[in-house]
Amino acid sequence: MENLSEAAYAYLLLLPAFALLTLIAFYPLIRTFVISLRANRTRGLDPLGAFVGIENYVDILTGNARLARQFLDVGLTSSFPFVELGTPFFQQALFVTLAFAVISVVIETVVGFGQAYVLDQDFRGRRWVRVAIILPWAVPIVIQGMIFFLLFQPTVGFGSDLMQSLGIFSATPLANSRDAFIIILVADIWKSSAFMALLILAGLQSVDRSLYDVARVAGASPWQRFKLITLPLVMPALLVAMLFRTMDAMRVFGLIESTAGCTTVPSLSCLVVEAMFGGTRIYATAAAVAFATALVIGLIIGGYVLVFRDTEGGMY
Amino acid sequence: LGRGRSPGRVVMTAAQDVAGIMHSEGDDPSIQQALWDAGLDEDIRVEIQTVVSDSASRMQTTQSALQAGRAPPDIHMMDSGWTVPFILREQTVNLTERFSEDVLGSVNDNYLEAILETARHPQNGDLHALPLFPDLGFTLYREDLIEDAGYDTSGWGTDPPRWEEFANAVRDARDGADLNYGFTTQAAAYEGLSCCTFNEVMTSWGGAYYGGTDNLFTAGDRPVTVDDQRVIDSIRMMRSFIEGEEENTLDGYPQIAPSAIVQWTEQQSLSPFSAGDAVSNRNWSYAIAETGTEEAFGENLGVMTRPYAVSREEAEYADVGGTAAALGGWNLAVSPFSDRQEEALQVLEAFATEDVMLTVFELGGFLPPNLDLVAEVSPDDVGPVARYADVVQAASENAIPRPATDLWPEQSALIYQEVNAAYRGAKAPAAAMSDLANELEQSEAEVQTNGN
Amino acid sequence: MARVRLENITKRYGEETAVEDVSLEVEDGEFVTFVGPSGCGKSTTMETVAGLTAPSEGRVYIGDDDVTDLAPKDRGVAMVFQNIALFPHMDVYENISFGLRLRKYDDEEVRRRVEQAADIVQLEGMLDRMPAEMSGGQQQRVGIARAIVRNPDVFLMDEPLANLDAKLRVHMRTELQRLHRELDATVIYVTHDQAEAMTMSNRIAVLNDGKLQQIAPPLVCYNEPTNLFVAGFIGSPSMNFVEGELVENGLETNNFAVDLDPTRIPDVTVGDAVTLGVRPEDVHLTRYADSLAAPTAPIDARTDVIEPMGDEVFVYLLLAEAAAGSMEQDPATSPNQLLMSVTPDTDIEANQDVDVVLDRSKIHLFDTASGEALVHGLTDLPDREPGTTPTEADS
Amino acid sequence: MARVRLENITKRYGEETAVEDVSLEVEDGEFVTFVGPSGCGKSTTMETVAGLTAPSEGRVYIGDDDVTDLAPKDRGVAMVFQNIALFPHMDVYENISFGLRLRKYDDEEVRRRVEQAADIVQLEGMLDRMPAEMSGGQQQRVGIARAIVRNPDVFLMDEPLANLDAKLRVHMRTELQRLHRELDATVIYVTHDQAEAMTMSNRIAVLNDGKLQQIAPPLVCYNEPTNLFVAGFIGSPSMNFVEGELVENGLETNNFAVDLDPTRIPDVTVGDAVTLGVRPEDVHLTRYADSLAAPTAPIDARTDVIEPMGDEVFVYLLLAEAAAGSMEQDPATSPNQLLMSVTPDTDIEANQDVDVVLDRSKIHLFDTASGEALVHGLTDLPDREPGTTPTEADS
Amino acid sequence: MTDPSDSTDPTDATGTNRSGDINDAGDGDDESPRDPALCRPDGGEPTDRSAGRPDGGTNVLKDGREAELDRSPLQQWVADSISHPERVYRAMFYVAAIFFLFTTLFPFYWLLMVALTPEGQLQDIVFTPNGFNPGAFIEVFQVVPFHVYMFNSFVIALASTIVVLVIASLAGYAFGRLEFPGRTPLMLLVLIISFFPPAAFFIPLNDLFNTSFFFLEPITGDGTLYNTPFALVTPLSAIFMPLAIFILTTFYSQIPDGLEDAARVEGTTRLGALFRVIIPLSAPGVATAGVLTFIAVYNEFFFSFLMTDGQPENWAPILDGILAYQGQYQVLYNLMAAASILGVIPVAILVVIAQEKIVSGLTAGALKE
Ligand SMILES: Nc1ncnc2c1ncn2[C@@H]1O[C@H](COP(=O)(O)OP(=O)(O)OP(=O)(O)O)[C@@H](O)[C@H]1O
Ligand SMILES: Nc1ncnc2c1ncn2[C@@H]1O[C@H](COP(=O)(O)OP(=O)(O)OP(=O)(O)O)[C@@H](O)[C@H]1O
Ligand SMILES: [Mg+2]
Ligand SMILES: [Mg+2]
Repeated sequence: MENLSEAAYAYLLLLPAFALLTLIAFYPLIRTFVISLRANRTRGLDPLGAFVGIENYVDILTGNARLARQFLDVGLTSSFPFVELGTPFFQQALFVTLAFAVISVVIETVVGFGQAYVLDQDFRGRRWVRVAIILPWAVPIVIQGMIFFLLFQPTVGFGSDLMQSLGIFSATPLANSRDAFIIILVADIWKSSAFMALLILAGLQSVDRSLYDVARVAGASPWQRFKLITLPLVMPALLVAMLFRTMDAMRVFGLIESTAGCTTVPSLSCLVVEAMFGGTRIYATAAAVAFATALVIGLIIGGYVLVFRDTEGGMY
Repeated sequence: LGRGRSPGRVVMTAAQDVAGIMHSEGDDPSIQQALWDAGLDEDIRVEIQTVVSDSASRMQTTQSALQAGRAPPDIHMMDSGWTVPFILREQTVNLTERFSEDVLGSVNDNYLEAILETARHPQNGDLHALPLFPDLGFTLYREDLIEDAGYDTSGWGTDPPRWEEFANAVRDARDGADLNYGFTTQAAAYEGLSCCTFNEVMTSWGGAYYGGTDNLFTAGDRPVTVDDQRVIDSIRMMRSFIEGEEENTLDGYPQIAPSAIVQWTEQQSLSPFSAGDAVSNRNWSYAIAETGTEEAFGENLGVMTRPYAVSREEAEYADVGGTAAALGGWNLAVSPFSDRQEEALQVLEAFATEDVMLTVFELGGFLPPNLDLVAEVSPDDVGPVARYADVVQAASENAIPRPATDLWPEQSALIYQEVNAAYRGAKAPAAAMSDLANELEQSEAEVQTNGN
Repeated sequence: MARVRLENITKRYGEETAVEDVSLEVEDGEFVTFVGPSGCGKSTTMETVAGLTAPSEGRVYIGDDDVTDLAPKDRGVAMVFQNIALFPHMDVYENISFGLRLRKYDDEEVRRRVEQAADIVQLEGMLDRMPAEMSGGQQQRVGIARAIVRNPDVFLMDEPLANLDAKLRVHMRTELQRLHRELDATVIYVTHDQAEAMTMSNRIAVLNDGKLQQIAPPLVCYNEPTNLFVAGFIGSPSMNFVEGELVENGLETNNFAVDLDPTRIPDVTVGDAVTLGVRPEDVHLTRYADSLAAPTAPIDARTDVIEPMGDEVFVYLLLAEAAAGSMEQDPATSPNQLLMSVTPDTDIEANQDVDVVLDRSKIHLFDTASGEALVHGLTDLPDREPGTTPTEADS
Repeated sequence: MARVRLENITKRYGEETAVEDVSLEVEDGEFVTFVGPSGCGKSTTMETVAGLTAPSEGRVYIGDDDVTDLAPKDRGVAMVFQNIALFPHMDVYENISFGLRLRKYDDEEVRRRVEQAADIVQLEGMLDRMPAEMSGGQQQRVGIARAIVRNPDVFLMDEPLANLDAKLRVHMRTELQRLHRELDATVIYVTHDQAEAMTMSNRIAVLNDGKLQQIAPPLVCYNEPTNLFVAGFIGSPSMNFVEGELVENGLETNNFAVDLDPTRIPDVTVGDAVTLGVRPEDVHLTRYADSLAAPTAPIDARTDVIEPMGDEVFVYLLLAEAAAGSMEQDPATSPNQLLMSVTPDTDIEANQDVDVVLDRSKIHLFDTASGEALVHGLTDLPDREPGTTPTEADS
Repeated sequence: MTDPSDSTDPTDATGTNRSGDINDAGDGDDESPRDPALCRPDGGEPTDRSAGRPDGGTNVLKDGREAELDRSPLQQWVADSISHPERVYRAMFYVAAIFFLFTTLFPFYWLLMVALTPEGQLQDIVFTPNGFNPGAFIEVFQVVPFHVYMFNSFVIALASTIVVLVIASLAGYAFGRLEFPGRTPLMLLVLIISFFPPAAFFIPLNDLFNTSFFFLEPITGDGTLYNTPFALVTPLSAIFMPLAIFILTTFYSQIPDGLEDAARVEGTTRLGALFRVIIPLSAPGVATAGVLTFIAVYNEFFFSFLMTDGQPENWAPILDGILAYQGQYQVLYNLMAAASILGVIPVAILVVIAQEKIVSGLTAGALKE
């Protein structure tokens, strides 16, 4: 084995991963893709009808699919900005998902960095602070949803009253798309910052401390040390964290389902799950939405990869 | 890891509540015992596969089992709201073909017709599931407070007041007793709104989704009537309840409901009421059991079906108008993938006996599908519900099932979104309903074009 | 003003004392080299000056200011690190310009100075390499360039030339000296290379075991070491040490005796144990002894190993009584060996009986017990009482 | 059998050629030292022997086997790394015993050998330190111990003593030599320390710019360098080079001439540019010239800087025509300077006019264009035609 | 304290004439500007040294030249802080730590309050429970066998974590430290899995796990994987694998080649070097990948719910346990809260302690402090 060429050796090492992924991920995805090319059959034992090509995709984009909510509802106009939103912003799955992903990831990155920085210091009780910061990440999504659901239940929690008196929320925030969007955002930041924090912390801990000595002697202020040493060296870990958080955020479902519900804040995954399990068995549409979602995520991630391709130590 | 199954075991899905009374220690009564007593083969034992009780999650579980062709479970407990889609997908055993004549006859004769509808094949009327228990929507109120406010509630139980009277009574009672809430109900954007609470209100205004009860189970070729003025008025009344005199409200109806109802489901709406903080609450029979005990409100709990605005006579469509009680409940269906269908069918037949129904009622408080039986039991055995047997009877007479075709799930979503938006004032009721009508028509058209 | 002053610096790591009560002052513009055995505390001392390590006790002054509690960046020091510590994510240019960019010099200026520094360390054309793509010596030169580019008041250099070949070392040595002079900077330098220490420094500070042994100009350390440690440490190969005892009119060792008047030597009396030290280049074959002003009496020896070094030849001598000492034994510690250095054209072979003499003017005496130096050069002693000197005795 | 043979090894990193067509053979049990300027490819060559770098071209043999495609662990080599590369997560004991534990030696044996190795590198009592808690030199010694503990067939040591002080170096040097002899191992060694290279090696391999320049015993490299590069690189301070031109009966430089018969020198003719090389120790003051068998004619010079090194003194000489050359200029490259090394007791001062002579037997001539050596020692030349030799001319 | 004239700045010719500040220790000495453009010859102006201070204190101080005369306690503190910048950082650090602690823990506190509130009294809980019912923490085990669910989840999470770490380590090593054709495309291929909502995998996997394979019959009884830990471990491993592969790739690629070289010369195989040197040195990354995977699996929503029948004896995970408290019309919020506290906190503590052990065990002293 040691005598294999580097390439052959690499392929050998990748074999177990790809074997598992092929069986459990790629194969199902291919089958799902095939499903997305067939018609729905809501009655009868077989859930799939004839082969229809990309019709399902056309339907979801044009709003003709049998989805409870719009995937995307924009019209083209002749005047600037040439597109016109149909359904309100917070009701369009694509926009809601994108907005959620962007805002949550940005804030989580900042918060996560702050938390990681705190955890990277040496102080008594650090272990317990670390437990505290990790805790939200350990909370099952149902419970995370429940906490924020109850907090904003006017009879139970004080969240609604508080936010209403501050003039930020309406009286029934969980039924109001904009308010519910913000609640979900906060809930996600609460839970997922820990994810960021853990990965960034690992990055911080892997930095060779003697580099800080060099920088200190060279005259770097703490901020400069952060910017010039810490950040670039943590960047690879940070990028991985952001990459996966972005993808996770773009697939948000459970949290929405267990707080405001997919009706109030529809996300792309909401559409998939509703199409699949909503009672009307439209598997083909569900598969098509899933692939459309993947395509959207793929585009965003593609942008990411392009932007950060040259980052030192990056993975591409 | 192995899960070898001893012969004679029949696996049935059920939530904690049913699971808890299926078997018992020693000689204590249990459903299993009742089934045996009712003639079930002693070798056959029902084993419960506990599932979550949330209806939507249960549908997912059921769907993934049946879609994968998996058995056990041999018997699936299905919500009356989503039994029909499974029947249409050929994922249930046709009981009409498999039940013995007399059992089939007694079911057809004695069971509450409305719930049987949810268990029949919509096209040929064959029975594909056996109702285990129905559930009905009730309006609970604090008799003492309303009486104190100077209203006479003596006849309300079987002859509910009109909405105006009810609303005024609630308002006065609330103000008199200085409570936080008047009337609490469920108006969140969820199945419960479209199937039940809005359905009730709409019906009590003489409105209907598809022009009367005849068309409930025949998708495709039926009128969509949600943009009727009566339907719109019913929404405006609800807006009055929520907002008082505001846009899109109806004169003469006071503010009695908290705006929070638009994000409330059963639990949240019940808790202020059971805590003594509200005058009235719309809920299911379990709420009677919970708030009608001596420790709670006892005799001070009033129960009735829905107040109404348009009497049945005044209504345009068949069997709408007047008071109404939404129909819920659960059916038992045999999995066609089971290798123990015979045993399962035996179990179902045993469930169809009155003794078993009564045992279920007594042990779990679940209404028997033959509602006449409610009057036969004493409150000592089954708790407060029996006290309101007449109301239950009235409710069963005015029960309105949801139009649970296989299109219902998607239509339900369309309905509750629009209704909730209208309740919240995010959309004008008329606009919401005309949008809804369009959407529903599109959905109905699906049936014709696809023919599936 | 960049005088550096250490006042009673002590640094402990847990149980371990790395530096113990070191006080010294480096004048503005001075070039002081720290030498000492591995692990004696050179790097640690430097780190306290840089501010990277807080001393457990003592104060550090730079200029007139107590900088003990000041951050490194506020001390105006630049440092070359022993472990090099290049930033792995920056190319050579970025590594070198790091400090300048922090100070927001304009790009033009930065480039000019980086190129100049790269020139000095002979790294032109490598500015866009990453550290991982360079050889050990190249990396070390980047480390040097990174420090010199900043023109600080105080340079701290910890073995900056350890990985460079002789030629480049000589070059860098002159470059650093030139820089030192031009910038008028104070330099504290650590090296294990004697040539570096001797040629570059104004003064050498010899450390041992965390304690300062001697701080003096190179030749003083070489010629007048304060104690056995310094004597043995400075100079390569090391000074020969022969233990002996003061007798009535001389010093007796196992193998030979040296005439002297014990009363002339301060702090000791007859009977005391005294160590004689003599450097290899001060041991001469008797046949060449005429060039010496004051040779000792000839000493019988036998050559053991001959080690030609190119420009000189090391001859390991076994003294008369040496029975079977092996040549690997360190001559500095084996009492029966002497190391002699001769020119390459000297006609000498292994296993040959020879007579050698020591240059009396280059003999050092140390108190064996305390290690303290007693006298450097025996020629000065008999000057006062000429009678005692000339008598010499064989062993 | 641990002969190591490199056959036409070339290693490229992208555009850069680190090692170019190097072929050499190290005999079983031989000690070969690689020297060469920083970045010349020493480490890279070693890595190809160890199997850490696959050569771009060429084959590596150990014993009789072609090991080019063999994993490092199967080559029976141990290596001391230039960048030390201790495992930071293991303490000293674990670091040293790593290889033994991999080979499942029993604990007893492991401990014994680790302790023995620690003893050799003088690290007793530090076995439970972590690398981060050690000084640079201590870390390096751990690296050495890690290699020697395994008793491999082939030792690869890349600047193993770079961070050690002179005394410890000498000690380690002897220890390594002893090990080499006892284990009968083949050693390939990289050092920039001339003394190490000279004393330890059976042969020295001089590399420059990725190419092998000469591989020969130390004194051969010193006395008979094959080309200008080797001549300048071996020996510290460096050999003096003076460019000149062959004339009818001698060599003329800017400042002086040396008599010789050009026809006696192979491959060149009158008119060719020739470089004269002479080591600092072969430049003598005229007053001491009588000790020389064949001095050149005296050369007028002026002393510039005097650099006392303890055991010797470097004298920078400006030759007659040298107008204002500054002393920093590298004498090896400045045509008007000569570096002379004298004994410390020589009576000489800065800025003093002196006459010097060169030792003819130590003069080297190189072809200026190709750099190839022409002759080593002019005394051998005139032996055949005695008439030409004695005439010497001033410049 | 004295003025650290930053005379390292060569253009700062005035660096040394600022000794006027030296006399009064501890009150508002400045730091000469790092930026040569800002250098002022008078040098007496108090400026804020701590570039890290986010509070705009710089301006306060710059305006306050006359503050030398009468200083408030705040200014005194600020001045002291300037001479002891560590104090500012320390203070900032504590503020940040407390802020993060509060924001992360408050929802838990509130969850605890919900748990302690007796059933049916869930109203207006702000900082105290309505009533006090610690019995909920016992009741959770009586209503459903919650400990069994926890155990199941623990086993599944542990198994998945091990599978993921081992397989992803191999892949991460290949991606991070080896050059081979197709490296980037293969990495992107791995990444693509994470583009898809879990539901996209569901239908085929549901079929797959419910298909009976004769060779599985001795193991699972009916030959299907449904209701066995494999039905969760395999898809969850696959779904969390890309994250682990990317984390490990990143961390492994940062270990200097020299250490791997040293290990290989010492006699390890490449794989040996991975396990003996690279993984230990990447301990923070490996432990993090492990923790993230473990907790993610422990709490996973989608497959956990659909790949078992929800029976504790059939390897149903903790999610099913929690959902078991949820009725159709009635949700036992207090029990759900209590259950999740019981289910989460021990695991979180365990994980953190395990992580610390792993990290310190593998890298003790690796980082020079
Ligand atoms: N990974 C790499 N990528 C590109 N160039 C490299 C790489 N490693 C080494 N080199 C180059 O190859 C040449 C030889 O390097 P090598 O490390 O063998 O030098 P060396 O002789 O050991 O030098 P030193 O004495 O400075 O350690 C150098 O010029 C170096 O810059
Ligand atoms: N972090 C630490 N923890 C414990 N002991 C340490 C630490 N750093 C250094 N030491 C010890 O302190 C002593 C002095 O170390 P220092 O690095 O100053 O030595 P040095 O003189 O620079 O040696 P070298 O020439 O080998 O680099 C050494 O014995 C070393 O082992
Ligand atoms: Mg050191
Ligand atoms: Mg090298």
